[in-house]
Amino acid sequence: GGLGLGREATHAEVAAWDIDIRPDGLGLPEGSGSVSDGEQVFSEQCAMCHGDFGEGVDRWPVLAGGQGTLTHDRPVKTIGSYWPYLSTVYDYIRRAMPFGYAQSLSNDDVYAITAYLLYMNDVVTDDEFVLSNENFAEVRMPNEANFFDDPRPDTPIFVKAEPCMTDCKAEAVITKRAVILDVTPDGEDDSGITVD
Amino acid sequence: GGLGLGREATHAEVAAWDIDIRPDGLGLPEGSGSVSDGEQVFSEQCAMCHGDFGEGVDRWPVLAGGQGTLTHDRPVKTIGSYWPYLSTVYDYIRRAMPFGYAQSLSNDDVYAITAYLLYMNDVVTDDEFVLSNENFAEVRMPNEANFFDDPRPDTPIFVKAEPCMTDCKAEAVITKRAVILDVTPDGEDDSGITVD
Amino acid sequence: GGVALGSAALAAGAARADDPLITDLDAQPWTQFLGDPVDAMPYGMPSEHEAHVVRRTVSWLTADATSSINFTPLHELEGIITPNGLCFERHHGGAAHIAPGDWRLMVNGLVGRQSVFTLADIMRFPRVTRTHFLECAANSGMEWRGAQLNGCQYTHGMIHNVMYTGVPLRLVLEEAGLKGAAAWVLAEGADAAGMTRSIPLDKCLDDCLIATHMNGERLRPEQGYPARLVVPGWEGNMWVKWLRRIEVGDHPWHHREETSKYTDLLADGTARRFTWEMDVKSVITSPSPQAPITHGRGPTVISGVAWSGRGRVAEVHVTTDGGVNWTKARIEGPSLDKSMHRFNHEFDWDGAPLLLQSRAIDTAGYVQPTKDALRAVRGVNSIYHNNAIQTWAVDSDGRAENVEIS
Amino acid sequence: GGVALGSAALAAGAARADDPLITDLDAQPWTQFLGDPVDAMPYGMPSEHEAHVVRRTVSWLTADATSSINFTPLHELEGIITPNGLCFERHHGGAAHIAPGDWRLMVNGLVGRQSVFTLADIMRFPRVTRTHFLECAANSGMEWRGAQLNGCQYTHGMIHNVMYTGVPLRLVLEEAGLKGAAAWVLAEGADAAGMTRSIPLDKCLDDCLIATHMNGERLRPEQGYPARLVVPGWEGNMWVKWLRRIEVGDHPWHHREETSKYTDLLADGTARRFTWEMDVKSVITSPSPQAPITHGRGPTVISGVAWSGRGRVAEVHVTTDGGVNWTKARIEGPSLDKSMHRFNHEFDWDGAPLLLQSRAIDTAGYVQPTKDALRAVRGVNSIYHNNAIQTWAVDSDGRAENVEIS
Ligand code: HEC
Ligand code: HEC
Ligand SMILES: [Ca+2]
Ligand SMILES: [Ca+2]
Ligand SMILES: [Ca+2]
Ligand SMILES: [Ca+2]
Ligand SMILES: [Ca+2]
Ligand SMILES: [Ca+2]
Ligand SMILES: [Co+2]
Ligand SMILES: [Co+2]
Repeated sequence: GGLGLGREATHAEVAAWDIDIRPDGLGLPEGSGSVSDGEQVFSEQCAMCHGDFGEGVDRWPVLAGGQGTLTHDRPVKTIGSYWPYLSTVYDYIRRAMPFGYAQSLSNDDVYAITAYLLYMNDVVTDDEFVLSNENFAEVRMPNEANFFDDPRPDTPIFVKAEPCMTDCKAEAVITKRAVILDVTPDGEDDSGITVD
Repeated sequence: GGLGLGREATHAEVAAWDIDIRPDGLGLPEGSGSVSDGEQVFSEQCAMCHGDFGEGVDRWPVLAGGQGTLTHDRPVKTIGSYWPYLSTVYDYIRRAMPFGYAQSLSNDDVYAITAYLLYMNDVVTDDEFVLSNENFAEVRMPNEANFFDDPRPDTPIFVKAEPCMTDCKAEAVITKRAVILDVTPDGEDDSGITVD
Repeated sequence: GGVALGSAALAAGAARADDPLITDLDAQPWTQFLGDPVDAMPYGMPSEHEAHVVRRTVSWLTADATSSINFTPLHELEGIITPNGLCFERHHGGAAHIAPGDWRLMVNGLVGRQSVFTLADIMRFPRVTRTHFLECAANSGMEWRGAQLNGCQYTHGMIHNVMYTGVPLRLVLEEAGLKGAAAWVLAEGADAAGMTRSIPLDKCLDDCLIATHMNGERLRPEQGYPARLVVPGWEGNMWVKWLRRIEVGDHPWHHREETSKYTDLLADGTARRFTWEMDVKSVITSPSPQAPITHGRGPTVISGVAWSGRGRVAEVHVTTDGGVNWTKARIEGPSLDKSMHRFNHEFDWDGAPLLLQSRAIDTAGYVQPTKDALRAVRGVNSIYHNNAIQTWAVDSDGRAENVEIS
Repeated sequence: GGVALGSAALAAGAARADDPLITDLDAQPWTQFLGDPVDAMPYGMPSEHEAHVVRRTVSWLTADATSSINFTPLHELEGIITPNGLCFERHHGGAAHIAPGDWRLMVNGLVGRQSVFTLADIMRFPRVTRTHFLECAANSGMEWRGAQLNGCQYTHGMIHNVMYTGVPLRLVLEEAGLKGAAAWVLAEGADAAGMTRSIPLDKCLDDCLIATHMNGERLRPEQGYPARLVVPGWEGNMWVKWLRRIEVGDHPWHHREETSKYTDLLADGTARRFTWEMDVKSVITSPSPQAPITHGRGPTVISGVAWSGRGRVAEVHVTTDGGVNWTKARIEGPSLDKSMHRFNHEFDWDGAPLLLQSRAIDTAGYVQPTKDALRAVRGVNSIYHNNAIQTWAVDSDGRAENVEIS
């Protein structure tokens, strides 16, 4: 350091905040949890929002299913159908769930819930499966290969020539109208196509 | 006009808002008022703030006196000691006074108050003086000649050369301190040198 | 058409009645009676007549208002600065309230000294001031399949443009000392979402800031008070609020916000990841569905905003006939790197229906694409990075609607 | 000295105790429990921890708070934009509240067509966006005789810097049509003071605006909502708020605000009039009496603002030894015409007392003068246009005081 500002962090401090996990397992705590333990915690602390089978209650996120829908008109992106790495499941649940009471789960409980989510998503089929820091790296997610790095520019939008300014087309005709959907908030009860 | 925006003002509209007065008398309404009429209106509507003799109650503005103080340590700038034009008195009282009930005075009342202010300031000495749009331009204010147009730059602050950057003086010694006055607001009862 | 008679039409007709707002002093009490004293509003607020100028949310978008979004009322704004009270909000666990004395920043991982900084420590680093837009990658995301929301507040309001003051992230990283293998940084928030994003080290060393001030004053709570990350030109989700930790590593983390979210699903089932830059984009803010033309034919002002995550906006073109003919608009106010630009174009409206569009070009040479050009390569499922040209159809009464055109 | 031990000192000593704000989750409820939802604040406000950042008034300055002033808390601000809620106020009859539909603008006098415009009419003219400081001519007026007020909020806080959007006054004058003899303009406010000022026509045709927006949103009521005059670089009193009338004439009006007030009395009893331009000026905002150094010796940031009514600020110099030696400060953020500039200078404080000053030079070549140089030509009675160099004495505890030096 050049300015001498700040201070060295203690080991306990780094341990308290350094809770992130990477796909290569860096950051995984010691511990383990079974599908059945996970089912129990999930039904107690998660199912009221995400549904008993991860199907999502009301508009709360869907966590399971959707395999094979990514090319559909209405793809269902879940842990099983979309997420490339298992570490993300552990990391996210530990840091952010249950919604409203973050970082309240034990490490073992998070292993158990993660195991249960793998089971609900048919990534593991053995209902006696136990997930631990030992076997964590062996689990691969089915959609991992379908992610690729940003390929932009991917539209013909990088021009050296000036774009057309006059008589660029014969005419313009309206093809779609927002008023047909009528989902703009105006005090009435509306619902539209959500994005997330 | 080039864009065709806005509309022509009616005569009544221009008359309603075009209340300003210039030193050459442009804008003066027809009318008149005497020193004694002015004294009466002033004592009823102005004296509670400005004092019976224009001396100013508490911190409200002083309107009379102060002649000969402009070169003093604490100059007293009043209509009589400072203001260059009488038209300003008429214009300002008509548009802004009494404070809190602007534009409530009749044109004759403003003539009368203006006459009384001239009398209080010894610009007229006849207590039967009547001011009107007819004789208005004849009254000249004593300090008119002492105003001159902006002479800046008036300090040697326009430099082509770089100002001194190193060893510019032998030392710097504190000559004045704000804490000695102690007038900075801090919740206590303070009072300082006002500027206005 | 129900257009009210313009004042010009009236003036041309019979003698006009005097306007009591001019001739009748009783109708103008503010001219006669005193207004508010200087101690009335130690921190001021907008006029009661501007109460409609607020952030608005769309209730059906999310399950819960604590992990949700509201939108900047772009149609009511001018210039390039978004007032702090109107900067759109997106949080994943509600807006945290942290006392500045309780805030800590940890730098750990591949550094020489794992460190803790207080806010007072951060304020001792050299600070810089920069103006940047923050756009949510999902801005205009509801419009991929077609015109859906009637108002640029909803179609384009997940953006704000703010003058930040803060400390270059580079200086804080250098203070901890970078190890040789360092290549990525994880930024983590102190909120209940524990928001995390992986950012390439190069970007962190280039132009990222730890911001403490926005538009002259301290950050607002909902914008990460007391400190947030500023990642110029890159998607808003990366601008971690209530920043608590910076970890330096050798690989990206692939956390939830860069896998489940903020990856862009294409029609063939594959997905783009690490799509950070916000592409060149623009929108006409007035006229627009929430800001119709109410004055009838004659002189009319088109105003809008444009921005690019790849530099400055070089040009904005405007069309009133749905793209048959385009005119170069005037860029107004400062043209700054990775900042919003204001454009204006005046024309004489003949009262016939209009198809309004704007098209921006950035200094990197990119041109804002049409919706169809974008869909041709991205499909309609990618949610994020919709920078397509927006069309407003204005009818002969001046009402504007969100439409798509051929 | 009572300086708290710096964290560096602690780290060098015995093993440090863990900070519960890091190790104890119960001390960090914002990390565990949800924060505010997105519908909590449709128009946002600063953090409750910033409640001290407000405009403040000085009760003994005036007889009454409706014709009075409050001051911008410069010592708490960063960058160059003054947040709208913190822009200082000066009114002579209180802040008027006028509904936009009730507002009228009259143009009369030496014009082809005496005209009335509504706000809707004004919004149809081409609009521009410009950033300008507004400084009251009486800013620092209490300091002519000597150091009086302990805080740059009071000594220099009658200034704000805002990005305006509005219509060039030139266009509105041309719409009415100027007659040959036109040489002066009277601007008049609709407030209970009926504020008036004479402005040379050339300035009106050059860069004056009728502003409707400030920092992106509509003007605030206390800043003239719905429309005020912007007179770039010239004293704030001329920027008539709640503008209602523009009269074109052939001579100046010599009204109360340009005779009784805003004329500058010299020691010999004569007085300067029509002193419109605000001279080049600067002040260090931190450290300053309201913003002492609390971190002890070591890396220290000097931050301040500079401005000139005659162009941009070319350079700012800073001294820590009362003007024996000067260093060039870094100008941060946009350098815009007749706008505030931010300057920063970092140094390693050894804990010895300091005499801090800043000195600005504008692009017209003017150099900010010392107090003594200014008094030599102006005396101490002119109230207005005190642009002298300000000195803060910092003691070894980091406390700063307003002083004058030899
Ligand atoms: C009160 C409702 C609620 C409860 C209870 C809850 N969640 Fe959630 N969950 C949410 C919300 C809301 C989100 C999305 C948060 C956001 O917007 O970032 C979410 C997101 C998730 C996600 C990420 C979904 C995705 O597609 O990105 C996972 C995984 C998850 N929750 C697991 C759990 C688990 C495991 C539990 C119980 C231990 C749990 N949740 C309890 C509401 C809830
Ligand atoms: C309630 C208190 C009050 C009353 C009543 C009042 N004034 Fe004033 N007067 C003021 C204040 C306050 C100012 C300064 C206003 C400002 O700051 O612009 C002032 C300013 C003036 C000035 C300008 C002083 C200067 O030096 O510039 C004149 C002249 C004046 N008043 C005349 C009158 C007259 C005539 C009346 C009665 C018809 C009147 N006032 C009633 C409070 C009052
Ligand atoms: Ca880690
Ligand atoms: Ca277990
Ligand atoms: Ca509806
Ligand atoms: Ca007139
Ligand atoms: Ca009479
Ligand atoms: Ca005191
Ligand atoms: Co992206
Ligand atoms: Co002046």
